[in-house]
Amino acid sequence: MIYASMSEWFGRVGYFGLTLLIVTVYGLLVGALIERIIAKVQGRVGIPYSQPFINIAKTFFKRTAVSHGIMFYLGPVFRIAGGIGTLAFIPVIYGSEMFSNFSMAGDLFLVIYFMFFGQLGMALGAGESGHPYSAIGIARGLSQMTAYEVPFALAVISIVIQYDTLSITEIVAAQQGGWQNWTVITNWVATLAAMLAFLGMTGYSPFDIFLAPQEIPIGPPTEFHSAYLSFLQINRALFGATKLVLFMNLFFGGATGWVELMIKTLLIYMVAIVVGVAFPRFRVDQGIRFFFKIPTLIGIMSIVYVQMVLA
Amino acid sequence: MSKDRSSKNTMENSGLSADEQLLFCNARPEPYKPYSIKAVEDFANWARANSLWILAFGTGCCSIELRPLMTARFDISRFGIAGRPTPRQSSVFIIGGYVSVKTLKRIIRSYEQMQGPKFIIALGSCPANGGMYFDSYNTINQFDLYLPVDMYVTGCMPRPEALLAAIMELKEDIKAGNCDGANRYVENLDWYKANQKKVIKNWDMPDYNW
Amino acid sequence: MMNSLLDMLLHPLGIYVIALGAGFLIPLFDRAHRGSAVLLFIAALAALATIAGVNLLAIIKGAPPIFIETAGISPPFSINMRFGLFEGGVVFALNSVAFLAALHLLGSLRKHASALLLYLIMVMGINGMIMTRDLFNLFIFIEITSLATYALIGMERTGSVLAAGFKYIIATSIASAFFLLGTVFIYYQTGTLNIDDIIVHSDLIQGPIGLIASLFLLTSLLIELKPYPANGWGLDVYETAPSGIASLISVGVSSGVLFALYKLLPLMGDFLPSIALISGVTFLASNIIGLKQGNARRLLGYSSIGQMGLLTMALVMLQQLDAMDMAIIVVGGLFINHLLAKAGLFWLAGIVNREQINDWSALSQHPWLLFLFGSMIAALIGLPPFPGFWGKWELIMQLATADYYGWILLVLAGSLLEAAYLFRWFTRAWQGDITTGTAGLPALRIRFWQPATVGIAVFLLYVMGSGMATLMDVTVPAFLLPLAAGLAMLLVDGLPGRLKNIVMLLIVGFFGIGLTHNLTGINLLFSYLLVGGGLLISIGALYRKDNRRGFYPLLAVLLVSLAALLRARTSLEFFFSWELMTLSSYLLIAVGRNGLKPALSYLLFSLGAAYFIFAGFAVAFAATGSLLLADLGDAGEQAGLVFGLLAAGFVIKLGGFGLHIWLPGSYAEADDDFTAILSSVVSKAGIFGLVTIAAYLGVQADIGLDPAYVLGWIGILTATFGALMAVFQEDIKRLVAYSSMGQLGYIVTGVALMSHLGWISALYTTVNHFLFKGILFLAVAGIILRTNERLMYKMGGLIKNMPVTFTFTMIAIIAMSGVPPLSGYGGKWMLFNALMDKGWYWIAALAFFSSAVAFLYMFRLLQTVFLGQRKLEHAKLREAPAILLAPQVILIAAIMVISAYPKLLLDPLSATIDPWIASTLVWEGTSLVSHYGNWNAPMIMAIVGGVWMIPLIILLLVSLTLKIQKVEQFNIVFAAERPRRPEETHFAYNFFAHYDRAIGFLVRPRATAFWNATVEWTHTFGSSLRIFYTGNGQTYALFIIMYFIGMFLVNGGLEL
Amino acid sequence: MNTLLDRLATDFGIYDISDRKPAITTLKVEKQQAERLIRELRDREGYTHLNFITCIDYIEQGIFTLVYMLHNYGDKSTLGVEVDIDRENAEMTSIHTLWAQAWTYQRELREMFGINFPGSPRQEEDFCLEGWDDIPPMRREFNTKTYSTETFGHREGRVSEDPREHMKAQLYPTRGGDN
Repeated sequence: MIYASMSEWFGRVGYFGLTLLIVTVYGLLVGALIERIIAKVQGRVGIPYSQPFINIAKTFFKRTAVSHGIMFYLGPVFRIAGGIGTLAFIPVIYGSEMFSNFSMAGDLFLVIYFMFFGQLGMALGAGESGHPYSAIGIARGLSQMTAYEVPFALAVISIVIQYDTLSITEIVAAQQGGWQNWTVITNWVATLAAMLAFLGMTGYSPFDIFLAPQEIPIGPPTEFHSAYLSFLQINRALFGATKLVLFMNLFFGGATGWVELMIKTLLIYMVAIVVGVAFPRFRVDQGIRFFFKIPTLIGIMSIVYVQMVLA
Repeated sequence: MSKDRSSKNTMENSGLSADEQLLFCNARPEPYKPYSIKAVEDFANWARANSLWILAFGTGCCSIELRPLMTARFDISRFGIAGRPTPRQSSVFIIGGYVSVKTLKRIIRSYEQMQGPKFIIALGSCPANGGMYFDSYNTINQFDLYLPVDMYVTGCMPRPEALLAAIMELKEDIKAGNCDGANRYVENLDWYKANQKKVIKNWDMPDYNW
Repeated sequence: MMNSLLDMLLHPLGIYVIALGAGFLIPLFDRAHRGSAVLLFIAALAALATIAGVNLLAIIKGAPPIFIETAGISPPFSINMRFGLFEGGVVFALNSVAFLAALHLLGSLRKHASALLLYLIMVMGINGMIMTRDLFNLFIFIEITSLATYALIGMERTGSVLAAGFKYIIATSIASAFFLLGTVFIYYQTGTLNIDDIIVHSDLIQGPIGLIASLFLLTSLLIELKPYPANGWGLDVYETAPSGIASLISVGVSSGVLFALYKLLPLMGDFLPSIALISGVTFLASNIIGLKQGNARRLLGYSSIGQMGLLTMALVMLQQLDAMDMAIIVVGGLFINHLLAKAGLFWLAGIVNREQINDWSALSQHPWLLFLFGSMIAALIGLPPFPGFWGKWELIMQLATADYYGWILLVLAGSLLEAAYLFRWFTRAWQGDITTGTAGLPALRIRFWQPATVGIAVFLLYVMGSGMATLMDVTVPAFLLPLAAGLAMLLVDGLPGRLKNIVMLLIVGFFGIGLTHNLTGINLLFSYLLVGGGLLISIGALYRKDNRRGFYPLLAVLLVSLAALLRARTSLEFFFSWELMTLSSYLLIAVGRNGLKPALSYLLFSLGAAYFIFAGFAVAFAATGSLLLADLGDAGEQAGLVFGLLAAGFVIKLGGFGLHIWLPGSYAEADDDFTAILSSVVSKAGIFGLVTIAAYLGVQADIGLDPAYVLGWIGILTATFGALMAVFQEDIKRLVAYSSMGQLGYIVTGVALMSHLGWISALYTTVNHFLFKGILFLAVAGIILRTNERLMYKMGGLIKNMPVTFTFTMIAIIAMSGVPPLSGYGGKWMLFNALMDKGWYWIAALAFFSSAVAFLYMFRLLQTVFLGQRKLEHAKLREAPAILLAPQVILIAAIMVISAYPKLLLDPLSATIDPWIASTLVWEGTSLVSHYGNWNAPMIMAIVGGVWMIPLIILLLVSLTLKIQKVEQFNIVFAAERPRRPEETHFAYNFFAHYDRAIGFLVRPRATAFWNATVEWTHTFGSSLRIFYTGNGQTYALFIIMYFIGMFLVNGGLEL
Repeated sequence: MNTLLDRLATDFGIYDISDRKPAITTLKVEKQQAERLIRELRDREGYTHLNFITCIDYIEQGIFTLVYMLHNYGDKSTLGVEVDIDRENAEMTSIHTLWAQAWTYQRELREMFGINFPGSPRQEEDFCLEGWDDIPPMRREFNTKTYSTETFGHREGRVSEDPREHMKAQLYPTRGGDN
């Protein structure tokens, strides 16, 4: 689909801005909600819902900053551009031209590869800070990434075979008509593999060693502060929510409205949270080995499943 | 890089060897001004007050009193307070009790690496007047000679409630725009540095740890 | 009167007259004056060569063969001879070599007048063996030669020489006795001794007596040719005899015997298979044993025996296949090759005069001798342009037409083994005294005429080889152009390095464009990559200020041979250029700092690859009867085999999974700028080959999917393991080398897909790989130039010094990684779509995984070199030189353009492929649509640019209100401590230790271990084959007798 | 144990043997014999574990008493080997060759008491104190109060109370000053 006129482009950009705002705010609120839920479990009150916003404002309003160099300066820019861009390539609300963003530019494959954009840029920025812990954190994070990519890739291949398309919109379209059409029902094996990969992707315990706050003070962003940090905070919410939207689209039937989206993504998120609070942390090589065992096996089975059972 | 290394806006860094001079920034810090628009500054102060990130650096035995604050009984997080493992991202430094000379050096380094506005709460008697270590050969007696303190909490040790009360008071101060310890430090940097160097004999770090 | 006298003298008979006459006169002259005797000796030898030459010329011009019957009496009482084309050629060559050998030997020969005499007699004997048509005369000449040789060997009266000579005379006496017995029996049955008559009446040779007679003759001649295992005596002679004599035994006596065998072959119809087998086994066994040999002369001995085995085998095979018309190329080529190269090597051995091959490092001081040495070794292996190349080519083709695949295997395996030890020897010589303490040995004493004789031999090799090209179906000027370019560059080798580079660029540009300007399709595409790309990257080499002797000629040969490769129409032309490329790139790697050892493994694997290709072409020739590449598709049933063999060759060349062990070392140790060429240009030749055969074979012949599927797996495993191994490298060049391997893996998989999209992805990735790998290696060259380091953990923080290099590297790495919006994404997207289209899901999953793993090493490269902590000693480094950055700028611009408008590249690529596979590309505006999804590159570029700019602008605005202090490298949060040294603070060594702990077991160097084991095993096998060489004369005699008995039993003795 | 002590008394001339606690015995030995004795105890008698090395300043007698606390895992007994060394020219044989970790203790003793252990690794480096430029702080002639006041200053308004009196007044305000 080609946009003939500039005004159409501007319209699209405007709607995307709206999407961006909603998703970011939603991401921040979900973050707070999760914090509060965890706090309740621990018998505490927990942070106010406004806390993530205040935190961002606070870091944004810091009056001093240091810079380690141009890549350090650009790192957070890359990072948030990665988040925004990923969202831009995902249709958020099914059936809504307004909120399908720029998904016509590419397909699922584009989204998966573009996720690396921000990570790579951030890694370079953190690298230039010269802090060894940044490098260690990135080395761990990247290694873990290669591991959870395997079950995820297998699951994606499985659903691509299943729906015979890479277009996210079409994948969502194929899941319409009731919950029995969702991938989680029709191809539960792939969903299982992908959800295990999702645990690694979110960076919650047990796969949070690359951010280990005690050992390598929060890893890659250890040197980032002030306005840089506010970018990273926004991105964390935005990118997290974007990943949830992607998973919702691929495995849980997408959403036809914002409310549906919020409920579904929250539930998906809860998977990672529940696992996170229940399990201690893996060492990074244990984490890698974990993904290469059961989740990969499930991923392989999902392709076999889709070929044998669904074909 | 080397051309601008000795002007009046620079520090001498005499504690460093010639090789090391190039490895550390030698700029002299400058005080920051509040935002010119009062509403913005007020909002910023409100945000700062409601999002106090404490540097996770327990400098002495009173740091043990920080832990209960995280628990269900006190739950400090409801006031927007969180721990932060890196000084770059923290805004509050809680001096947890006695400060030995060796620790003081690290405290100074960490404090200078925090980004302003930043605040110090001195916990317990020792930072105030030496406390029970008043006659020790390696424990300082008056912490505010070396770094600007925004709030003292006395006691040996103070209860968590006392610390909590101090934090709440600090919040009020910040909101009122009264906490400018970081600027005071920068404005009187030479005096502070002289005091610091008097007790820290092997000053082998830059004069200002950016 | 004068004319007739001259005619008389120039008659072939003059050879004997002059030899005998001079033989009588030499002692007389010697009495008077030693010098005059020597002069006479030299003159006589020159005359022999001249006579042979004049008569040969006459015959080539069309004169009839000359028959001689001396004294008008019929044999056996007279000498009955024939001087035809073959005889003439061999005699001329032999006499010439004898003349040169005499010059070479003059120093030792002149000590004894008798030696001069004996030498002449020996030469005459060999002449006789070749020309005579009479069985008994043949016996006489063999005896004369043997005795003269024995006496000559004994000239040096050291114990070992005398022992060797004694063993020699025992062996040859037994052989002669056999021959005489055979002659007697033959005469008994046929009543004639004239070989022609015997052949006419060969039906009379029958029954047990006939069998025994033939066997006696055959065994005698074979023994003289020193077959394995009854050849220990021959080796002792080679090892101990003076080098000139040894050279004559190796090439002269053996050739004479070979020719005798050739004459008798018509009688041996029944024994052809066993002769072939014996000579084949001799060839293989000698080369295997040669692997373990440390003594230079003995090594040459093994090589001699092996070559003679090959020659005999070739001769017999042609006879068996009724293809004697090819003998001029096959046997002639191999013979001339062996004659000149082996003689030259023996002479060289005489010059060097060092027993152990390790001590040949003395040669490293003499580049010209080294050049001669290398040329002769290349000739022996059968590399172009030497005569052996053509001979071997034709031999293999002939073998293939007869479906003798086992023999092809034997010849190629033997050649590879021979290459192994000969080039190892060459490597030792080149290496200089790194390995052994040659300091204790005196410097070489070289008399000027000695290298001159070797030089003449080498010169003749080049001339004959190039000349032979005219006999073959080759567009001569085009394919000799690389050599011409090399020669031209060699002439200006004295100029300053940079000037030479410019000259080379001009020459290569001129030749390259001349060769490639009228190409079309895939060839045209690759001409841009190989020639254009090669020139572009070579610009980078301008950064080197030193003279770099020999580098530019070789580079010119390499680049022009790449252009010639593209132009090849026939498999012969292709293979010729391919081998030339292999040889020149080997030498270019070898001139690198520590390049010799990896270059050797590069060469061996490349030769292995070349032999696979060779075999593939041979099978194709057999199947189609045509050498044209375009006819490959007609291979029919054999298409699968042809495809498999050729693909195997190309995959080895690309560093395919399991066969990659040559790759990292070669890439790492070659000169830094050459590595860029090697990776981004030369490796494309392999892809070109793969695409070409896939086009001709895969599509035309529509071979089954299975070989392609296997290829697809090999490709993706290469990609995966290349990436995994790159992750664990500390050496920056090795890292990039393994990364090359990984990226080429995707291309192989893309080609293997045999679909339009797959090929597009392969070609697109090829272009992309050229772009980013060119940048990467040039950037690495700049880094190494500045830091003088290759280990990444010894660098760090270089972004401050080399921001431009960093930016280029980063862009190259993003383009490589496949992260949108840069060009790599397109390749990955197309590959993935094509894989899904084809249903290769597992390969797709692995592709996913390997591209994720690639992130690890890519990040590591940037992090440990450019980011992190800068070392103190690097504080004052400057940016890489502009001349090194210039080509990178062009490549970066190309990446950017392709990233934003891939259609610019994809349309021509698609047009290239369309003739083979119908296009499946669907464009919707700027969006490329596949069955599964779409890819709108300009739009992605725009969106990414947009979402990148907006936060940047916000951050810039925020920066206005913030005081941002630029800090130095130690201003980091370091757990409240201050960093002490950059080395302690830079996290770089063993960067992925945890990854290693998790899955490192996958990349333990299994392949290297396997190949090491193979080498070890072969060596062990080689030593076990030496069990027969006891050094005991009696034992050797026993072997010879047993050999005969064995022959007898095998060839029908049991049925009697 | 007693036979051991008897043997040691004859071989090394140990004296002043006393049982401090049921399983802790201390004994004194001359400086020259100390290293041999400790080696003997480690290699022959099973005292394979070095608990710590410490020092007591007997300024009045002009000596430092070094205490090497050794432990025997076999019979769970602990032996304190005490060595008197001259205070003015404080020097002792290093035992880092017997236990690698001993050099850490020796560094500490060097820093805190100024005792020299020739050959012990990293003796010259700062251990706990960084840049200490006064007499070693654990020597009893070092007046820590003076030093503290001079160096770290004194906060005005500080009142020191006798804890016993103060607490008494706090807890039992009605009783007054008497017991």
